[in-house]
Amino acid sequence: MSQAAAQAADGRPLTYLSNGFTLRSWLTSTDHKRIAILYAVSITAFFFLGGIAIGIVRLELVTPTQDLVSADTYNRLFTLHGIVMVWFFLVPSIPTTFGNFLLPMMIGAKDLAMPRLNLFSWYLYVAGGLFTVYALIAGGVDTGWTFYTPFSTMFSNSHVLAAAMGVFVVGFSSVATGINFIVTTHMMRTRGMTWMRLPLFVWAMYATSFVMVLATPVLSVALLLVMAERWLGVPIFNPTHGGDPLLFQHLFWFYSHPAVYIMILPAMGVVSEIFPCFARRRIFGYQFMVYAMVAIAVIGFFVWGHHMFVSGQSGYANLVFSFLSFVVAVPSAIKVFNWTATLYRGQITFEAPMFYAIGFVGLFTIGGLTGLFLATVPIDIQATDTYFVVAHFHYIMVGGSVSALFAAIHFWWPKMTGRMYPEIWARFAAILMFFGFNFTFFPQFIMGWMGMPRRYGSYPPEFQIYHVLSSAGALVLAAAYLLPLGYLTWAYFRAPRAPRNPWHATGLEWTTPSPPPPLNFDAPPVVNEGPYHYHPAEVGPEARPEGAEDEQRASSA
Amino acid sequence: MTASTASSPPVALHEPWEDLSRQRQAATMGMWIFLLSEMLLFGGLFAAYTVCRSLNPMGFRAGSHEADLVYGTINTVLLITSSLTMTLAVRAAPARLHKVALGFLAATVALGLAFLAVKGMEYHEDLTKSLFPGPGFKLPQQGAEQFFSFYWVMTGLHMLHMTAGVIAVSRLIVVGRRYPEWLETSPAVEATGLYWSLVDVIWMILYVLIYLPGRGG
Amino acid sequence: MSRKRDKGDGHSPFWRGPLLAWGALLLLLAVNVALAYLLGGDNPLIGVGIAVAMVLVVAIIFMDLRRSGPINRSLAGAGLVWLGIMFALMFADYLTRS
Amino acid sequence: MILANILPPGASLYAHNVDVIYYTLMGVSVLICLLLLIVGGVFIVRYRRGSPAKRGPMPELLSREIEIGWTVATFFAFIFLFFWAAAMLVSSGPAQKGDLEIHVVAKQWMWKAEQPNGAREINEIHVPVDTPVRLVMTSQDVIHSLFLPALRLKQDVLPQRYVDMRFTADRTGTFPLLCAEYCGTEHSHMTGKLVIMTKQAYQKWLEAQPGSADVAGMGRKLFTSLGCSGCHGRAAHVRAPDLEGVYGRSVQLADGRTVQADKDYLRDSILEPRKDIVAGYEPIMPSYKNTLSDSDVLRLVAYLKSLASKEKDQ
Repeated sequence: MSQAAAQAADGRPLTYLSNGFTLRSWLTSTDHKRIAILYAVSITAFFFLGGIAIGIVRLELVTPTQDLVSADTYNRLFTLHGIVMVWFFLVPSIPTTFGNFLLPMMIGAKDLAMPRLNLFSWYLYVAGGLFTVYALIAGGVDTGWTFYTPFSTMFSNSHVLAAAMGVFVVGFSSVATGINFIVTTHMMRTRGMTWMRLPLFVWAMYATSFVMVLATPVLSVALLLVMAERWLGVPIFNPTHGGDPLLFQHLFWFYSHPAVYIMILPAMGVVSEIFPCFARRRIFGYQFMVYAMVAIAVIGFFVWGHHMFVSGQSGYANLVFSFLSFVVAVPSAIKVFNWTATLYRGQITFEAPMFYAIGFVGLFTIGGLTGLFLATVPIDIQATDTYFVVAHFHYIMVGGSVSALFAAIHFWWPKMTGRMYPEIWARFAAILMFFGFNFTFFPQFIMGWMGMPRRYGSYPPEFQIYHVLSSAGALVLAAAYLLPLGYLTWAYFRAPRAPRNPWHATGLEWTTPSPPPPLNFDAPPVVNEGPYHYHPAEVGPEARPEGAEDEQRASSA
Repeated sequence: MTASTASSPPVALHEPWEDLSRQRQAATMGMWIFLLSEMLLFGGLFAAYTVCRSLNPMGFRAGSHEADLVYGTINTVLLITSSLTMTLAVRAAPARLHKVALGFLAATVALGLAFLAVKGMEYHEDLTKSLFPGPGFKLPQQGAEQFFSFYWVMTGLHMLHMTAGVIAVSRLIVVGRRYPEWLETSPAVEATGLYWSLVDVIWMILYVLIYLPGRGG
Repeated sequence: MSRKRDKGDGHSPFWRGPLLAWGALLLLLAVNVALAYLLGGDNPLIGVGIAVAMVLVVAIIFMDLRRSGPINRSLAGAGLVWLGIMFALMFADYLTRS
Repeated sequence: MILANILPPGASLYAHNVDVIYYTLMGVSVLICLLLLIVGGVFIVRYRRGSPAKRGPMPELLSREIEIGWTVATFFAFIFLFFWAAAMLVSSGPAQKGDLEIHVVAKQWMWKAEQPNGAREINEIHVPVDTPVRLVMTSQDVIHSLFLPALRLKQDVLPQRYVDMRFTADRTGTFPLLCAEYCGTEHSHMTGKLVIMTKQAYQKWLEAQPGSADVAGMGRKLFTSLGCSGCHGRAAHVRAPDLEGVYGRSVQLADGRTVQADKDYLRDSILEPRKDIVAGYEPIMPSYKNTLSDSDVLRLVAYLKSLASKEKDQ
């Protein structure tokens, strides 16, 4: 029976949300939209767990001496923050929530190619999470999220095994997601959806999936060797038995640099969807944006050595990795130019998603440029392992990836929940987040270059002013993160119902009712033109068709 | 492809797909992408092995000299033959040769179990020759203990993959014997075949890295 | 070897290709062991070179890369290319340490 | 000026050069940010919905040229920055023989430095101004990292391996010395002072240090007390490689490889004699792995190096 006729209990058309309310219906559902919601809930939980850990750290750092928590607890807190934020929040954040939810809909498919593998990948994520939570409860791990040997294998007496096993398992969850997205993008595009008509978000998911599939196994090997050495006592990285501690760093960073591209590419995909919609213009240089994303995903594998400039790597390798790191910065620069150029001759409106997207472009530019500093060997020698590098990667990951995540949340919230959200609150939260973020991390650039090392519980007193500023900023940022939790929960139950296409965006996901029915489309859609056909040639100032105004404001049933 | 309840036969075609050949093409591509990640998994291990061998060449040669070439070669022959029988099973299944396919699958499982048995005997012998890294390790050279660390980790990980392969093929036999029609259409057969051949490929490289360096010359 | 049964339909029976490949693999294995004894096992060029040849035989015939689409072939190729990247850049460090 | 106290003091010519690159990169970045801010800002204001600005389609020709233009421009700008910074690195040149060599041993949560004349100090390093100094560093346990912000230098210190850090200070003063690689509980307490003194003050300070026999001298005492001279001395009847002037020479090994007898080779031969056996000799040398501390090994290596220079003087 076609779902259009299917009625949910209260007579409204059946949607994926009203398609079963028991816990079992959620935990065993292979509907890509439900799995996206499962991921969203678990990722938000881990985001706040990591946030609490760093909240305590920032409070401790207000004073130069170690007086809030002991040195050991301090080390376990920042390690927990690192592990949880990287592997349990940032890597899965956009691909597993918005990628899962939107990829099939954007290419006109009913579901991902392998629905059961998709559910299995969530269970792998939960299993990895349980290992990490066990490691936390049992006493925490104090090796830093980088697990450097020989400290992690021989000198740490914390729960390295449990934490490493947690990351090992969650790695396979992202490999499974990667396999699913690649096969879906290849095999399940609807009629007319050629490769060059794919929305850039789909291209971002496709490029990210290859990075996930190719990079994650090497991390699994590195952690497997650490676990083997710690548990079985087999001397692989043990320096006295001929092992080389740098070998672990090579294997670890072979994954961890592509991992930062796993974190930023989806964010680029989201912003590439939002800018055209709110500027009412076709994206500028669609082909260049696609080639740039693929180039970032490929060259991302050549540059890991810039994390090891001071680690005892040979001078020749330093130069090679420095050169390749400059090359990989070029595609990112191109994308920033293209986003800015998309605004030219547009009809720009400033709803909350656009606020976050503009914030993304600004902060990602600063993050990218400081990346150039760190690609230069002499500058990196002074700046690595200091707060300069901490500020750099937070500008990219928090300023970039998390801003884009909130942009995506607000942009697709009507489609996912069938409700609007309070616009004024959302814009206020966006502005608060932008200032809270800069307030927190800009002082870290300054004290980093002055020589404030990272992972210090107590520090030379001359840096206190910057730490106090940074901690104050962290409070503002924490408030800015709690706001959306508040008003979005309120909006889910009280906000007016969302129409089919509140932003008048192009893209197949906006042709379905909000929230969409279990199998997305009644009949498989046919596509006959490129993704962002926003800008009719000669339209004057009022770009939107007449009837659009009232329909969006009115809370149509 | 979990088998459905005992009464109704498992259907090969699954929810989002309408056309079985497209689904089989997707399953094969999905398995190839998984094999890509397996290549990187074992590739990372081989890279670590090669780096350590370049740092301690004498120790690795001494360690490899201790590894039992006879067991290694037998296992390699067993695995190559099992890869043959698996390929013949995969080719026979869609050609409606359901009996032949089941026979080859059984041969594959038998050869796989033989491999595990030989590997078990080799491990037992290694333990008696105190070749497990630790205080009582037999060889004095620097790097020999590291060689055997790689030996145990790499062959152990390979054995896990081999065990998973034997389970997967056994499942094909169990379901295939009851529902011949499923065996001839299900994409699981070709996917398992690809997985099995990759486990064979990984062993071939392992064989060269572990058993050959210590010989002759 | 009773396992071989001629059920071919029209063009060469389905077992001919794999059986030839099987023979080739055993031959290559024997050559590899012999060379290891003759020229010394730790010379990587011979050992790994023959191993790569065996891998190609398995990939092309047993894993049927020949007939499966260009996507699967490029996936197999991508695996080798990425391994090449890892080996090349790691050894760019190890080989040039003073 | 506000800028002065948010920039670390520079105490060497190298530090000054790094600062020049830093300011240039900062300038380029600020320029790019301003460019984007202005262009973006103008677009946002001019093309907000309902504004009277002219719309219509983007001139197709324009978009392709701009795209290729800024791709190539960015690429060449970055490549120029790379070569400029790389040139500075390559020009720093190899270690001269005359450097003042200070041995630094990092252990969990302190720095132990030893001057050439044997003066030892914890968490402090005294160096004379305007003389090339070479820190030969190793770690006793995990990876540490000696960070001298005033000299813009940082170098990870690895266990079982010697790493060098070379600098020539050009300003006296006391500057912070920190550990930059996470190394455990007291990582944040593993800090100290780098004291750069005038040459005279440095000499006066050296003499004042207790027990300051020079490192090579202590190495010679160890060489005899441990029985090395029993096999390697001139009067020895046991066949063992002659160590006169071995430092720096290339050595033919039993397995056909030839290695350069640098500090690492000497240390390996003392701790792992069977790792690289010299061609034509039996592997009979006992291993000193558990009897010798890292500082002792450093002294023996310094003594063997002094043999090399002495042999050249005769």
